[in-house]
Amino acid sequence: MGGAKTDIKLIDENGLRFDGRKPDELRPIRIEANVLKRADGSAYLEWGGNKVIAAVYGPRECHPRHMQDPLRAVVQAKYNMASFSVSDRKRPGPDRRSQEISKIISEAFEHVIFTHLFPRTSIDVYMEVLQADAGTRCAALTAASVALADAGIPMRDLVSSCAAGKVQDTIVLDLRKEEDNFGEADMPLGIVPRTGEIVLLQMDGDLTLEEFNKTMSLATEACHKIYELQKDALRRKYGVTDDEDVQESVDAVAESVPDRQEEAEEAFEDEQEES
Amino acid sequence: MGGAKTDIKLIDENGLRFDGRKPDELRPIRIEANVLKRADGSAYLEWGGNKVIAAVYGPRECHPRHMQDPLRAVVQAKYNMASFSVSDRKRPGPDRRSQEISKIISEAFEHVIFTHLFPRTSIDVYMEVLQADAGTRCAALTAASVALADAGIPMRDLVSSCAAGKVQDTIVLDLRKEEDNFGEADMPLGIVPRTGEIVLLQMDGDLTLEEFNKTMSLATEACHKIYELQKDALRRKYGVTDDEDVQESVDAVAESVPDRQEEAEEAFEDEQEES
Amino acid sequence: MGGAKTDIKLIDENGLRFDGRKPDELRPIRIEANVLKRADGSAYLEWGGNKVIAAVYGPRECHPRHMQDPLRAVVQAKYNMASFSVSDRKRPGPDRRSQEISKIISEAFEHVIFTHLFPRTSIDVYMEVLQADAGTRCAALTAASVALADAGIPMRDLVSSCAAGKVQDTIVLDLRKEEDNFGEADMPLGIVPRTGEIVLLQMDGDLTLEEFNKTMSLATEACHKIYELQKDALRRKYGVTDDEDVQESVDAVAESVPDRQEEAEEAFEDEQEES
Amino acid sequence: MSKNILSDISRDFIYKLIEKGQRLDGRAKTEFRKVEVETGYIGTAEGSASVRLGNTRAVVGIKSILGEPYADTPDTGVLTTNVELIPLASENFESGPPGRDAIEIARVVDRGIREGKAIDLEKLCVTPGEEVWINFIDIHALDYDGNLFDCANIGVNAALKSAMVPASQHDKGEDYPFPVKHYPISATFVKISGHMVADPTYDEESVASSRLTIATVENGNLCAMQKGLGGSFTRQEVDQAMEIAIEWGKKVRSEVLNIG
Amino acid sequence: MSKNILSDISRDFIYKLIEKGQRLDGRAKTEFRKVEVETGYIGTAEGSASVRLGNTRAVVGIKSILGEPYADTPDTGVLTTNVELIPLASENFESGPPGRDAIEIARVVDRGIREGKAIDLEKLCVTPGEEVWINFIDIHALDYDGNLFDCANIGVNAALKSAMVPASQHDKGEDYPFPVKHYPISATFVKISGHMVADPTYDEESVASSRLTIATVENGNLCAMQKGLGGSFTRQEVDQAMEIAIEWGKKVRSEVLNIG
Amino acid sequence: MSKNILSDISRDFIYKLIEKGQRLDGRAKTEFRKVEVETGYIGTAEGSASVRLGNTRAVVGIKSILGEPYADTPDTGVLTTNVELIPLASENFESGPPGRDAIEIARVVDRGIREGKAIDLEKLCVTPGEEVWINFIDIHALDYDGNLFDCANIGVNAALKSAMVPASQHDKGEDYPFPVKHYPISATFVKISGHMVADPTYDEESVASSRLTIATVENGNLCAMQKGLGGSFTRQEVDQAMEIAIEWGKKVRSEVLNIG
Repeated sequence: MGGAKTDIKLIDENGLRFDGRKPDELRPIRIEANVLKRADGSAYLEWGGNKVIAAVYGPRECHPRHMQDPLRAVVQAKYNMASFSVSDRKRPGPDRRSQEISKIISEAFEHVIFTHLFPRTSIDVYMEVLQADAGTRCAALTAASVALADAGIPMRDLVSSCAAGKVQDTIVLDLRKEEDNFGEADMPLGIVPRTGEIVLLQMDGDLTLEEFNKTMSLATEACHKIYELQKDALRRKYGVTDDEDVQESVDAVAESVPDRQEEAEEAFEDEQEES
Repeated sequence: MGGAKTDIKLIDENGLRFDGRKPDELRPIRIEANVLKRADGSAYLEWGGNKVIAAVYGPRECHPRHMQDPLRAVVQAKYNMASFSVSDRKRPGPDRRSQEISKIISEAFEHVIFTHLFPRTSIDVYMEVLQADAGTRCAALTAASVALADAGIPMRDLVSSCAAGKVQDTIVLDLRKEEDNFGEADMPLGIVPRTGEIVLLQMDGDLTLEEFNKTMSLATEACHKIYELQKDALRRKYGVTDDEDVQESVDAVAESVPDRQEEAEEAFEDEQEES
Repeated sequence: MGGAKTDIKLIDENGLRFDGRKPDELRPIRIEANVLKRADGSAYLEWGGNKVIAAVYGPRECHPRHMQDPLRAVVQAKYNMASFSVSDRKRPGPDRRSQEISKIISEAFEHVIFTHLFPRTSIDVYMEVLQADAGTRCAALTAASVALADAGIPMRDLVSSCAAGKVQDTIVLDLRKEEDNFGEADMPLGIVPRTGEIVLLQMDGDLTLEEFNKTMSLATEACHKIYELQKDALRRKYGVTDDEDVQESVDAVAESVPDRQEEAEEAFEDEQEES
Repeated sequence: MSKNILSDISRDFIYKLIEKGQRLDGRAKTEFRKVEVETGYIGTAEGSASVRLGNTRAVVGIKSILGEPYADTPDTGVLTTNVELIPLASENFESGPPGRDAIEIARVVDRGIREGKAIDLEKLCVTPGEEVWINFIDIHALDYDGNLFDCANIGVNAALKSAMVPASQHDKGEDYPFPVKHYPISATFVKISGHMVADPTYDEESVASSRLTIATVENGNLCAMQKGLGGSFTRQEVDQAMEIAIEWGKKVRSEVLNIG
Repeated sequence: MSKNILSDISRDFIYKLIEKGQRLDGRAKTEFRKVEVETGYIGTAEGSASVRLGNTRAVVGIKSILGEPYADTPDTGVLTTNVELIPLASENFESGPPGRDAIEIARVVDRGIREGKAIDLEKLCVTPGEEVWINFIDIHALDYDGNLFDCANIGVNAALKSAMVPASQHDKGEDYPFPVKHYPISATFVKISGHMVADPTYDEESVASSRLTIATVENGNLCAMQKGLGGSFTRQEVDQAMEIAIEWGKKVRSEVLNIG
Repeated sequence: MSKNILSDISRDFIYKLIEKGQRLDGRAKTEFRKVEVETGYIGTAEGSASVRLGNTRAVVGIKSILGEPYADTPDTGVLTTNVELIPLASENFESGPPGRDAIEIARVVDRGIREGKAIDLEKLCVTPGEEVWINFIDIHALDYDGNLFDCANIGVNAALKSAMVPASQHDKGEDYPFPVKHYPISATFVKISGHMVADPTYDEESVASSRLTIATVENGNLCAMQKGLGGSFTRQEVDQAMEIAIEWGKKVRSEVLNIG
């Protein structure tokens, strides 16, 4: 948390936030799957003032070579903020913050992707923040999850993500930039909605145990809402009409795995011969 | 030499130095072998205000690959100063000075290590200066030498090192920081004690031929004293009681060489198969 | 173009330039072939206030490996300005400008070198600007062309290069630094003299279509003059006396190609075995 | 881009088509793809545009900060153009600092803007010799289907047109529109099997032997040129490209940028 | 750390033990290793500590220089935390700038200190808006046997406790103790074969599926959390870890740092 | 240089010759190659020299700019020596920032100049504590045939001798010659098969086991030494090298630099 002081009244006398939201209210979210031609899978997401685009390439030959795992695919997620995405221009290239976020997002996806189906390959997930307004790591994780499904990568489930935190002693959902800067705690969460497993969790600020429990519950509920939006986006793209069908289409992907695996193996052999 | 001017009286009317030492007197030295669990060999050294820790890994697969020598092991010594080891914080990472020191220390060890026994491998020597007070390259070389013995690396002999120089027209041994900054010459020396061969030699400042001879003799004598301290440290660790025994234990290491060589070869073959 | 304002009269009342040249006059040019022992081919060129040295190594094993082309040699030209070659010291190392120039010079040579004769190899061309006075890319390309011939690299023809541009509304040939800084347009051109093909072309500034045509013609003519100087330099070095002979000697190089190709193949096989 | 790999079959197919004057996507040899531009796309930027040229897509953002002018141009603002070929946009782009391809595109786009006198840089000076606006034009490729040169060029023009100098935010008076004087528009051509085509796709680039970019301004004058790739052009081809480039410039200015 | 390689036999052995609630070194699942701390270890630093957590060992040094504050926090000192995983400490550490592992540790340690309000940063301001103390906390791993997160955290707390602001040396009045307000202590857990264990060793880390670090302050409040590695945690596991983390924090503060 | 590769035949031949006290190019063991120097070679530099030592060739350029002195030496100019082993000069040199070989040469040359008090650095101070001349000595290898240490050393001495401080250009009074007080000259030796030879060629370096560089000033005093490579020297060898180094210094000063 920025911890900086402010005179801004972030919570008004009616318990509403400075942008009029209720404490447990999400900002507007719009997700679109398959927005890029070149990538194997992609998604575009607007979440309040955030604009994020995610693309997936792979499974494909793993670079650098020494990262190859003979038993499974390596998930290489890269989170990047465009230089113009923030009010003070950001120097291009990865800083320490974005390297940390890339690492924890990579790890979050490792849990849901059937990596053992594609040994020695890499599944590369790129997330580009074009416009930022707090909560970009949750937005990036959410968008990337849809891009992975769009790429037909076999997964146990999508990953859904949202943050909650504390602002002027109120537990609130989905903090905006001002709330992040002047608030008291922020906790980004990423879960596997079907099982409730936690695959991404960070926290910074100050929370009592009780406040932590409330924050956790708020964020978890929101993840489930976001899960619906993710499925909606895939549904709109693939013309299936209800949850069952999305499930079926996921299953269909899973069934096609043997073929994809063969492909991957052939690609690997070709590459071996070439080198 | 710093060459800066000073009003400090570095040599007093009795011919003593500002810290009370006689011109040919070493600062207190303490060496301890085998101080780290993870490394194959290690040593800790306090030498006046210097604190240095050295670790050895290897013989092991040589990285980067293009450094591999099909006929012998490559000795890769890395000297590094911790950011907090000097009064003005040093930026982390190798500067030109530490790269030069790493190079000449690597070369000094090449002469004593039986590198031909471990072709294609690397023997990696890391020296970390935790606290610095002039003479750190001699301290690092001395500590690393003990760490190499502790790692059981077969060597013709240890390398022992000490500097001498000129301060306010007096030839003195083992300069401290103030003497280095305001003195007229400094000459770090590293020798193979049993043969007297010179394996490290640098000099900067101003010395007549006569002064050079005196400086050289002073540093050489000190190297022999330091050799005893190095053997002491190994003796204390390995419970042997006199010089002969140290020699024997060195020989024992030498005898075990064929085994180690086999190991190295096997490791190499495994690696070949993998790649 | 610098576009900066100036009071300097770059064209006088007689239509002469501030250094006394006529608009279509080249600065003095001196080329010498084979000036270095270590390189496979080399050339030194003085062109007005420019001093450039070029060296060629290859065909040789291609580094980095991933640049290798199984069907042809890769031409890797590197243009570099020495730190002391300009009035404000240049930081050592490639900047964006020199990377762009290296790229377009590499591409210019790809068109004339028989790259398919040396698959998987690299032909490395290094151009070092020791003293700069505008037009260095043309000077470097011209010198490198002679160095390639000196190295016996089989080529369809030399590449010859010269710039023309606009200064105070006059179309002029071969701009000097002041003319480049305060002029209105500069257009470096590189051609294959025997066919007139354009292999390097850049332009910046402001030209009407008519001015462009005039500039193009002026630069093209100059390229042909420079072609003669290049052949002269090779002639002086190899003791042949006229154009026919230079042609013959080029043909002789071409005939020897099968041998060189064998060499290259053997080198490649050796390397394969080693690795 | 250097690493385009196309199957031999596709390659041959493109060659055969071009011999008949045809292209994979049905365009005529001198025809450009459809352009779509959305300005003001990035709220955190001083000016921005999302631009599509066929399936090639990029986002351009302009950020301005206060800083010192260069010693030799004390009364003019500073312009820096940067291209990021992020790996999101193509399997051939790699992470890391801009490589030669990105640098060439950035420098050619920059040259067009700078030499075409697009911006009145003196109006980006706050206090001569002391304080000027330093302007970063950042171009992010999002989807790569060839000819980023022209896609980026249009995006930068559109972003400049919509940009405001953020003066009020730094207590330097009121915000004012970027002082754009000209809209230099570039046109890019490649040669495939001896035939020159405009606005190449990714597949076409991968079989092209040479490339030529020409930027022109409103009055039809040239402001920048760049020949690339390992092939050559004849003088006639350059002349022909020039004519098309001038027409394309007019069309983009009137139909895409809605100027004049 | 990502490249830990353990033989299949060791791996199976660890798995079998943990099924019985046992660990290789005989500890209980929620038991931490022994901590040893020596403060004032580095004479050239403003504050320092040599710290051992079992066989894991690190040195922490704090250096302070004068510099300008950040524009948005003109009246507070600056804190920078850096972890060097030097190759001396493990065969898996490589030379070069900090990689992702080192960055993650540094940022998690930093977050604990910063969010736990360990330091009264306003007392590290010399002249608001002009001059403040810039403080570098450098953590050097010396011997790596797992859980550098907690080892570094304790080392930093100890180094801060012993540190003096070097004011007199820069003619800024007398030296004074670092304005430490709180001692945020972290506790790290991993999951092995479905079982959660505290303070993992190197071997345990190499077979762990997920990692959780929780930092708490004196009143039992949380100040930082970080989940790592490719596995997951349930809500119950997080709750359980939290309780242990609070206890561990109390123990370290009273027994290691001798506070209160 | 580390990567010299010589065929076994050449290697054996050099060994056999040296046993007879002979060298490939006919020189005696303690004989240096011919030196040729051209000063004022680079018009854009404050001082410069093109220097040849046998077939080894380098260009040295000196550039001076105004800047702040170091805090601990407020009244002296700053000197920076840089060696570029550009790939133009040898198949063993690679592009990129200076490697260990280049750094060692630069530092040994620098040490000779600095410790030999070649330059009166106080005369390169403009305003104590505020403004001094920052001097960059850049050494570019052009053709590498061994012993760049001595080739560079001579080049730097010659460049310094001819250099002018560019004061007028910066409105700091009239230009004046660089304040050179001494000409420290280095001599380099290698050991081949137990024999010490002076001024080694590329082929000799590639079979050498150890290297020694000694720099001396006019009065015969030593100012810098450096032992390199993986072999050793005896005390007698060092003494012998010293005598030759002193003679070589005298010869270079009188015959090449024309001093005294």
